[in-house]
Order: sequence, then structure tokens, then C-alpha cells
Amino acid sequence: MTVTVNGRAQEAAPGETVETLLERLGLAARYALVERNGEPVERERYGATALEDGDTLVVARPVAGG
Amino acid sequence: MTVTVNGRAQEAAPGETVETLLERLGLAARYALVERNGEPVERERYGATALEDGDTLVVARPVAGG
Amino acid sequence: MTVTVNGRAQEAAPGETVETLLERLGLAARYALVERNGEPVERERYGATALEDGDTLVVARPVAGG
Amino acid sequence: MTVTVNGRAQEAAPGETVETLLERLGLAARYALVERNGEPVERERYGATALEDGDTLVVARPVAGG
Amino acid sequence: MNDPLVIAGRELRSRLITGTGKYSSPEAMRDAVVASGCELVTVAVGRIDLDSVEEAITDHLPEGVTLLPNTAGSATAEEAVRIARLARAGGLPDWIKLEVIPDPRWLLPDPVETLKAAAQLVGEGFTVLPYVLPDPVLQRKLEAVGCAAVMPLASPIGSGSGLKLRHTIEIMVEQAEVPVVVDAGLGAPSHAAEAMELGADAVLVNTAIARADDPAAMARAFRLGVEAGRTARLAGLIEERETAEPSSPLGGLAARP
Amino acid sequence: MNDPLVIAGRELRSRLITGTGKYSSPEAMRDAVVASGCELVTVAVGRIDLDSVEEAITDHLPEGVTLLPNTAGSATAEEAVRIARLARAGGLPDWIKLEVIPDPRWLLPDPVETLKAAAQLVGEGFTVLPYVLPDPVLQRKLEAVGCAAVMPLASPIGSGSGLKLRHTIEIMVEQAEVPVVVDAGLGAPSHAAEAMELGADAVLVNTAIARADDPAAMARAFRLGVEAGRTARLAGLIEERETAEPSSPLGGLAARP
Amino acid sequence: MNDPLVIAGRELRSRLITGTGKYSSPEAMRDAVVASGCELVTVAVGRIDLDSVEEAITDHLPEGVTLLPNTAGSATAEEAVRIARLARAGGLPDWIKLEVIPDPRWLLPDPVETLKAAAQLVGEGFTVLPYVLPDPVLQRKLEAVGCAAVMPLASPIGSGSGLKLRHTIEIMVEQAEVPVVVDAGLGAPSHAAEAMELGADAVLVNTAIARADDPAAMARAFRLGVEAGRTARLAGLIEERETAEPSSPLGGLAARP
Amino acid sequence: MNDPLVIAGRELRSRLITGTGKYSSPEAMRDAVVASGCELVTVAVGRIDLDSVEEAITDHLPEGVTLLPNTAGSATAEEAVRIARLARAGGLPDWIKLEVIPDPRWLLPDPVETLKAAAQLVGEGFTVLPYVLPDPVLQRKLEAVGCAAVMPLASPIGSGSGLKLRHTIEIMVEQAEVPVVVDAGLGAPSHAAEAMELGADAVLVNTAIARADDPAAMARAFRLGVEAGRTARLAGLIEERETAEPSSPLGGLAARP
Repeated sequence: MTVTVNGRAQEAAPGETVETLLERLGLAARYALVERNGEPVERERYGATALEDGDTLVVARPVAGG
Repeated sequence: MTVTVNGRAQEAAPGETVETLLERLGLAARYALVERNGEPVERERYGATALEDGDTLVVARPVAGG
Repeated sequence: MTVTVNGRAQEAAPGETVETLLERLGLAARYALVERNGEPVERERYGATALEDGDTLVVARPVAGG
Repeated sequence: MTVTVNGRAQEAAPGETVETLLERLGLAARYALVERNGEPVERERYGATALEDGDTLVVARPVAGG
Repeated sequence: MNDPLVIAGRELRSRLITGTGKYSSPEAMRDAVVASGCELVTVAVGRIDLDSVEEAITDHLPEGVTLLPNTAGSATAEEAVRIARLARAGGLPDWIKLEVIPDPRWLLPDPVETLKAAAQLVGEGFTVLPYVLPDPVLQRKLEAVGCAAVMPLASPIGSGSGLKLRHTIEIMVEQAEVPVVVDAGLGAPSHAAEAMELGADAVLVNTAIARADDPAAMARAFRLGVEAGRTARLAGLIEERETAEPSSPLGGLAARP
Repeated sequence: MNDPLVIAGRELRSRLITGTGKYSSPEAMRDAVVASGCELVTVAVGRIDLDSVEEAITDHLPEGVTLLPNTAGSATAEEAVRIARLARAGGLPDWIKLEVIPDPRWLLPDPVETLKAAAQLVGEGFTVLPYVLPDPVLQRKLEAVGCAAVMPLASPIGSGSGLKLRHTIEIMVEQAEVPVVVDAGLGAPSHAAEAMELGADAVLVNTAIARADDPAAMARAFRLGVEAGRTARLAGLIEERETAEPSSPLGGLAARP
Repeated sequence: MNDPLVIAGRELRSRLITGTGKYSSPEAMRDAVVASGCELVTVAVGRIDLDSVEEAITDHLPEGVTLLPNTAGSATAEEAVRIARLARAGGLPDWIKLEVIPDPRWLLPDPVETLKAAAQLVGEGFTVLPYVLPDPVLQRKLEAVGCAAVMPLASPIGSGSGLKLRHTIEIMVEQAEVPVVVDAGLGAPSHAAEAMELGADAVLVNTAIARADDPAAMARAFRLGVEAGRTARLAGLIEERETAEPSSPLGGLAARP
Repeated sequence: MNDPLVIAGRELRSRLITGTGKYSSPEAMRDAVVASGCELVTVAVGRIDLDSVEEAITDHLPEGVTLLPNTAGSATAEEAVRIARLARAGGLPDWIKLEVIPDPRWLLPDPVETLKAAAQLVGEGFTVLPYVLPDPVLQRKLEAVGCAAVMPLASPIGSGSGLKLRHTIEIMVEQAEVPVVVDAGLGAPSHAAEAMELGADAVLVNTAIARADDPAAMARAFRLGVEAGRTARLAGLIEERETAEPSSPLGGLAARP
């Protein structure tokens, strides 16, 4: 299936979760902030949140700021 | 009949209009601003606006201000 | 003999020195600053400086200041 | 004879005065300020002041200033 | 003598607007208004006291000045709209100096209620001039809803402290799409001149004139100050510089090399 | 239109003195002097260049203005006295703006040499107006030796920074026995108005006018600013206050208890 | 060493909050944060660039500092709320520095959208610290909807201009019901000390430290400045007075009558 | 903790000098001197009252502080020289804070008499620190006669008004050949920090500490303020800029192109 991550299409295996996706993308889950289809995903649910075909994800994190 | 003007009860003759009331109160219509039952009254209609028993009027005018 | 100290006449015994005078006046020599007839007296010479009749002395010291 | 005007040697005819010198130099006497051998020359005396060999003159005038 | 100020299509020759409050007498007010040369004067709207009907202030104003009613006394948008409607219905101009002031201590305006009332009154056809804290973002919103001018305060009303909030007023002037009229806190003609020099389109003065020892003379002084500042703005002020620059040649009588 | 300024017994109707330096052309200078309405204009004294004799600046000045020669270029009392004597002998007025400036970077005056030259020139019958840093103690000394006025600088010459040294100028004004003419650093009419409001007797302006995009218009702006400030001073300025004070009744349409 | 600051029931020993932006390197940032002694540091929230995943800034922060995420990049209430929710869901603290900035030139906040977002986020259980123009009326509204503190700007972000809007900040401090944290524009420790002396509860500094030649030393300087100002506030500052008052006896050696 | 200050070859670790005047009690003075961390304290010299000999102030000073006698009470060079000689002959240090103050109202120094006394005292082997109005030309003359430092006033003694004469102090700092110690008028630690940030070498504070509600705490606050300002000076302060500059990325969650 295909999901969109930060505007880019990504192939995702069936059963892919937010957590496994982040790992595949080389993003330490630590401090990765995830929005799925416009809704924020609770960190505790990264592992339990299975992705679905067509999901749109935004992955963000803390950056330098004032 | 009785109307309330600036919070005070006033006797009013039948057929009393805003204009006649102002005259009776010694208020040159010039620059008297009139609100009847919460609605402003157009100056042109002071003469045509007949008062009714229980009307509440606010009569104001320009005062010194910055 | 008589000397003037800070504007006031003082009896002084023959052989009186600046040092003995200060003691008589109850002024610890420590930090007492002495001007004799318009000339400052060196601290080391307080003991050696014999007063003469008619001497005018100013006795000062450090006071609070900014 | 020779005089020095503003640091430059100038030939001067016998009987030359401050006034005639200024004319020769094309300087309207009006507002020309003249110092001769370190002393200011009164305007009234420009005509009467005969130059002597070796005189040092400074010729100045009002200039733009604040 | 200066270039005209245009607000809502109306040309004003004077860039000084004066208030009518705080004078010792109607005559003092009249003389000062005349001396100020202003064309717009502000008035408030208040209940008539039926027990002692004084003359109307408007009887004391010179010919040719236009009234600019304000909404003084309003703490909410609703109250301000009510006063504006009453003023217009009763024959006052449909220009309104919109002030919504919840705080009696500092007399600072409410940005949210002011914006709300401004949108409402513009929609009803008023020419709206809102009194605001110098806030460049609020200015943009007020311009967007159709205000004819914005009137930022220089410092609290009646304080005479001058341009204490100069920095944000400068930003407003830089980005203005409608005239900026500096209102409140100008205590001296030098303050008015400074406001005009930095690019304000006009100023409103009341206390500094009304409370002066000689209000008419002070009104004239402000007129001159406003004209001085506007003239200087158009004449191109020099840049401030850190260091000195001589006005006279440094040589003096010394020979120049 | 204002009350006259009196220096050394002479009445001056204008409280603005202008310099003649830094103009783009003699014509621009003349137009600005005319527009300024000033009666006194400063000039420096310099050597004539025999190789290129230009017209004298004095040929370009309007009728009726009086020259105030300065001692620009002097770093010592001796040099200043020399220039003053030469100017008077040559037919210039016996009024002298005394400036003794050892420092070419900041163009600040020398208090000791200035005092020395002032005493000398007063003794020789000159009417002496010394250019000084705002120094109230030096002011007293200059008054004591007979100076006709004192000319404290607002900020360095040509900086246009305004009254950066306002505090000591205020003290000078408070204790002045001869006129205080604020000189140097005034960059805008608001600065000139401010100086007059705090009690200065006159101001001298050069760079801010000469270097403006439109010198004649700026000269007029300064004339207005000076008049505004002087008028306000005489009309009684209000006191600055910490808090606000309403200009309009706070009641609005609400019933008054 | 000073009295603790309490925001939303949490005690903070340091009254200096620092930002993490604009440093030349993460190490420079870390050293400065350590030197500043601050307990709260602000971070923004941004998209990860999948093509170049850098280390997270949070890996460089010293132990024991708490993150204060901001909503930088939001031009509307909706965008700010979205960022706040995402940050909290992802495990960042539920404290949020709320900034809604429509204008990229002056970076001034939007009072209406900020108030709207503040009410929404407080309702969702966030501890909200809104960044605002110094506006005492807006302050009251933000307090009313339950903000934990208000963060008025001293001058535009990054300008280093200090307390250009001091007057309205003083009013905010006087009437504050929740802590006032002066944010943006503080360019020097003297500015921070001044803010604390006038009664601010804390200050936030970023550019002045990050862009200093030696950020860690400057961080220490600000820590000292904040402590100096707070200590002085509690020690009771003298009143400013117009005139002089001697610190030494005037008599000297003269006889006293 | 900071770099040492060197005056006349002597290293001082503290850049804060305090006065001993105006305290409510000798104990309050001692505690404040201790809290200030200063190494130099000023004292005046006065006649002893033979009718009521109090303890000497020097008995109350902590170990290790050095006295800096001043010439307070002198209106002329002669009086100042007399006090300096008496102090040294009697065993006080040969460092002298030279003040020649003819005017009891504003307590401003006399530039001519101060220069005269300075030259005399330097010739007699004193280490001379003259109290002066900020006057860069006078500064050069005092340096030329051999003064060890110059002590310009920030504003009148005891006024607490801060750096009202900042502009000329900046010039003095720029051209200084001996240390510049800002003296008089500093009312808050932010003023002291500001003086150090602009490059002053040290500050002298008396009234602001002695008249605080808690002098010892205020002394500590000034110590911190001086250290903050000096540290910032050395760490390289940012330039003030007209416009804003973001500390956070503006993109937020929006996709970056």
C-alpha cells in the first residue's frame, strides 16, 4: 500500500505501523511527532497505530527556535 | 399616558410626539439625539413619531469630549 | 599658653605636642588629621611637633562621603 | 619690492598700498580682511597703509560657515 | 499651506484635529478651536440632564468646523455602535471616532471589541476612525474591514508624555494603507512635530491645549508645530549620524597645503 | 510675531539663527536664509585663494541680515582672538561666535581656551557668544567675564541627533543670566521646538537645513518649529503625568447616578 | 539564589528563559544554555526533512532543562493549535509558548488570533504562555481565559533594541494577575536588568546570546543581569529625582557655624 | 571573576567603587560595603566636632578595603589641594578623588579649577581621580597633566537618573587613555550594567545603595549588574537593528518548497 509522508509517497508493507515506519525511515521514535490524516498520534499509540492505504502523515520534531 | 425620559417618568398628552416632548422639556430639537425603546429616532421623524404609553426614551446630545 | 583648635581657644601646657593634645582631647591619633598654622602635619611628626603659643590648629578626620 | 601674500611672493610697486594691492589682485576691497605682519589692518586705513619690502600679508574674507 | 490630508475622500487643509473637552469655559474652547485652525473637532455624546439644561457645546463652535463624534463611555462594541447610530440618526455626521475603552485607569482601548464595532459600523455606512494602541497587526485588520483611518495613541490620554510608543507608530506609518492620526498623549508642539516628521498624516490634541495657561496661544503653537513637522517631512530630513561633520572650513587662517 | 529676543541690547525678532555652510549652491543658501526669516547668519573667516577668487558669500545674502562671524578653525584662544580682530578690523560686525575646537573628530569645544578667549575679546569690546558643551559651571564663568550669550551644543555638529545633552541644557536655562542659544546637532524642527519649550532663548541651525532635500522648505519648517516652541513656552505647557486623564465624560449614555 | 518564580504552580529558580535558535552550532547552544543557568528553553516544531535527517536539537540539551515548545510558523489560531496538539501528543510538555505571527517583516503577533488560540488550548488542558504586543487590555483578556503567563515583547524579535515599549509593559506589570515574561528585543544584560527592576517576573532571551561573539559568556552575563535586576527590585530602588543631593558633607574643612 | 581593572599600576578585582555617605547607620554601611565586594571606598574629610566626638567611620569598614579620600566641600582648587595634603600627611592613601564643586544646587564640578588642582596634585605625587562633567576635551587635558583616571558623572549626584549624559561618556570611552569611572547619578543596577556595556572601566555608586530599603541587598545587586555589564562588553554585544529577525524557522508544519 502507499502512504504519503511529508508530502512524498512511500510504499508501506501491510501491517505497517507508525512505529515501524519511523524505524524504516531511520527516525528514532524519540521526539518524532506524528500527525496522521490531520490528527495527532499519541506517542503511546505509535506501535498500535496501523497505517492504511492512502494515509497522509506529517512527521515533525523539535527544532531550534526562540 | 406615561413615558420614561432619561430614567424619569414623564406625563405625556395623547398625540405627543418626540418633537413636542422635546419642546415641552425646553430642549431645542437642534442637536437633541433621541433613542426610543432602544432604537435611534431619525431627526426627520421627530415630528412624525408619536409616543406611546410606556415608551422609554433616552435624550442625549453632543458634549465636550476629546 | 593658648592655641586655637577648630576655632576654639584651648589652654596648652608648655611642651605640649600635637600628640599629647590629641590625647587630651580624647582623639585617638589614629586617623586624626592635623593642620598647624595652615600647614599639614605629618603623622610621624605628631609626637615631635611641639605647639607654640598662638598656634592655630585644624583637626579633621575621614567622614562618610561619596 | 616684494611682499608675501597668503604665503606667496608678490612684486609690489613703490608706493603700493593695501588698497592698490587688493585691486591688482582683483579683490574687491569689499569684505577683504587684511592682516599685515601679524596685525589686522583697519578697513579705513587700507588706502593709507603703504606696503614695505618684506611685508607679510594675509588676505581673508567671510566664507560659508555655521 | 501644506498639502491636503484626504480621509474617506474628503480633503482637509489642516492636519490638526482638536478635542473640545476639559476647557475652563466654552469661550476658551471656542477661541482655541479658532486659533488651532482645525476643521475637525471631536465631541462626545452624553445624556441631557433634564434638571439643568446647559447650552449645547455646539452653539459655541465657530462656523465651518465639522463635528467628529466619538463613542466615549463605551466599554463594549455594542455600546459604541449604539452611540454611533444615535449620533447619526440625530443629525450628527456619519464620521465616528470609535473608542471602546474598558479600563478607566489607563483609558486604553480594547482591540477585539474595537475591531468588532469597526466592522459593524463600516457595514452600516459609517466612516470609521478607530482609536487604538499602536498595533501594526490590528491596523491591518482595521484596514481590511474598511476603516477610513487609524488613530494610535502616543501615550495615555491626558498624560502629555509624547511618543512613548514611537516604535510601533513608526511601523504603522511605514505600512499604512489609510491615514494614521496620532491621538492622545501629545503634550507639546514638539511632540506633534515629531509625529508628523516620522510620517503621521495628522494628530489629535485636546488636553495639552485645553489645560494650558493660555489655550488659544497653545492651540496656535500646535498648529505651527504640526505645520513645521509636515513641512519637514516633505522637505526631506537629514539622516541622524553618529559622528560630527563640520559646517565651517577647519583651516581658518592657516595656509592650506 | 513672537516676543523679541534681546542680545547685548539688540532686539531680534527671529529666534532662529542659521549658518551658511554646506549648501549645494549660493542660491540654495540665499533661498533658505530668506525662508528661515532669520536676522543673524553665521559666516566663517578664511584665506582667499589667489588662484581662484570666487564670489564672496556675502554677495549672495539677502538684504537686512546681519553677519555673525565665527572663529572656526581655531584650536587655541590665540587663534580665535586673531580671527575676531581681523574680522572686526576688516569691517565685519564686532559680534563674534567664539568657537575654539581642538578636536577634529567630535568638534567639541575647549572650555579652558574658550573662557580665556572670551575674557580677552570682551575686554577688547567684542560682543561674545561662545560655543560650549552644556556645562552650567562654565556658563557662570562666561557670564562673569561678560559674554552676551552662551551657545551650548545639543549634540555634535552635523549629527542631527537632537537634544542628547538635554539635561545639562535644562540646568543652564534654569540659571541663565544671559540668553542661551542652543547650537549644533538639531536635526529636525521638533528638536528646535523642544529646545524652545524647555526655555532656550534661540537656536542656531545649519546642517539640517543645508543638507535637506529642499533647504528652503526645511528652513521654513524650522522657522515654524522655533515659533511653535517659543509660543508654547509662553502659553504654559501642561505638566507630564504618569497616569491617564479622560478628555471625554466616561458615562456615555449610561444613566448618571 | 533569588526568590522562585511560580508559573502554573511550578517553581522555577531561574528567571531567565533562553531560546535555542540562531546558534552557530549545537555545541555553542549547549554551552550557552548551561552558562545561562536557565531551566526552561524554547524550541520550535518543524517538519523533518527525510532526505537529510540531522540529529535532534534535543540530543544537545543539558540534563535537567525543560522544553518549552513554541508555535512558531503559525499565522492563524488554527495553525497554532495544530502545532500545540502535535507537540503534546508526541511527548513534549503540555506547556506551550503561543505565538501567532501573520507578519514576516516585523514578526508582531496577532492579538485576535492569539486570544482565540489561547482560549482553545487552555480548554484542552495546555499551560499557555502567549507572546503578545504589550497591550494591557489584551493581557486582561488572556488572564480571563486562563493563560499561565503573558509574554510581551520589549521590541521586535532579534532587534536587540531593548525596552522600546517600556511604558505599556510597566502598565502590564502593575496590573498583572499572572507572571509577565518580557520576551523579544532584549539586546543586553542592562535591558534584562531594567525589565526585572520595573517588575517583570522573568525574561526570555535568544538572539542577544546566540549571536554574541562568545555566546556562553553572554549567557552568563544575562544570568547576572537578571539576578541583578530582580535583587534590586526586591531591595527597594530609590526614586529618581530631578535635582542633586550630596553624598558628602558640604562643609569640608570650613568651620561649621 | 572578571578581568582586573588597573589604575595607576594597581590591580583591582572589583569594578565597583562605593561611597560611605548617607547610610542610616555605620552597620548598614559596613554590611553594604561587604556585600558590594568593592575594594575601594570613598570617604570625605571633615572637621572633628570637639563637643561630640563620634567613632571614626574608618572603624566600621571591613578589613581589606582601601580608602579613597575625596575633596568634598571644595569650591576652589586651593581648597581641594589643602584637603588632599592634609589627608596624605595624616596617613590616608595618596590617591585622591578630586572634586571641586562651586554649585551647591546641582553639585556640578568646575572644569577650570579641577584641571588646575589636578596638575598641582599630580606634581606633588598624588594619584588623582578627578570628578568631571562628561567633557571629552577636558578629559584629554586631565590625561595630559597625568591624572590616573577620570570620573565623569552620569547625572547629578543623588538623582538616580542614570546615563542622562550617555552621549559624551561614550565619546570619552572611545578616546580614553586612562580608565573612565562613571560616577554619580546611577540609580539602578541596569544603569551600572549599561555603563559597563558601553565601555566604562568601572562605576562609583553611593546614594542608590545607601538609600535603598535594603542597602546590603542593593549593593549585591550592583555588584551583579557591574559584572553583567563587563562580561557582556567582553563577550561582544550584538548590534541593535531596526528590523526584526526570526529566532525560529517560519515554516512551521507547512511543507518547505
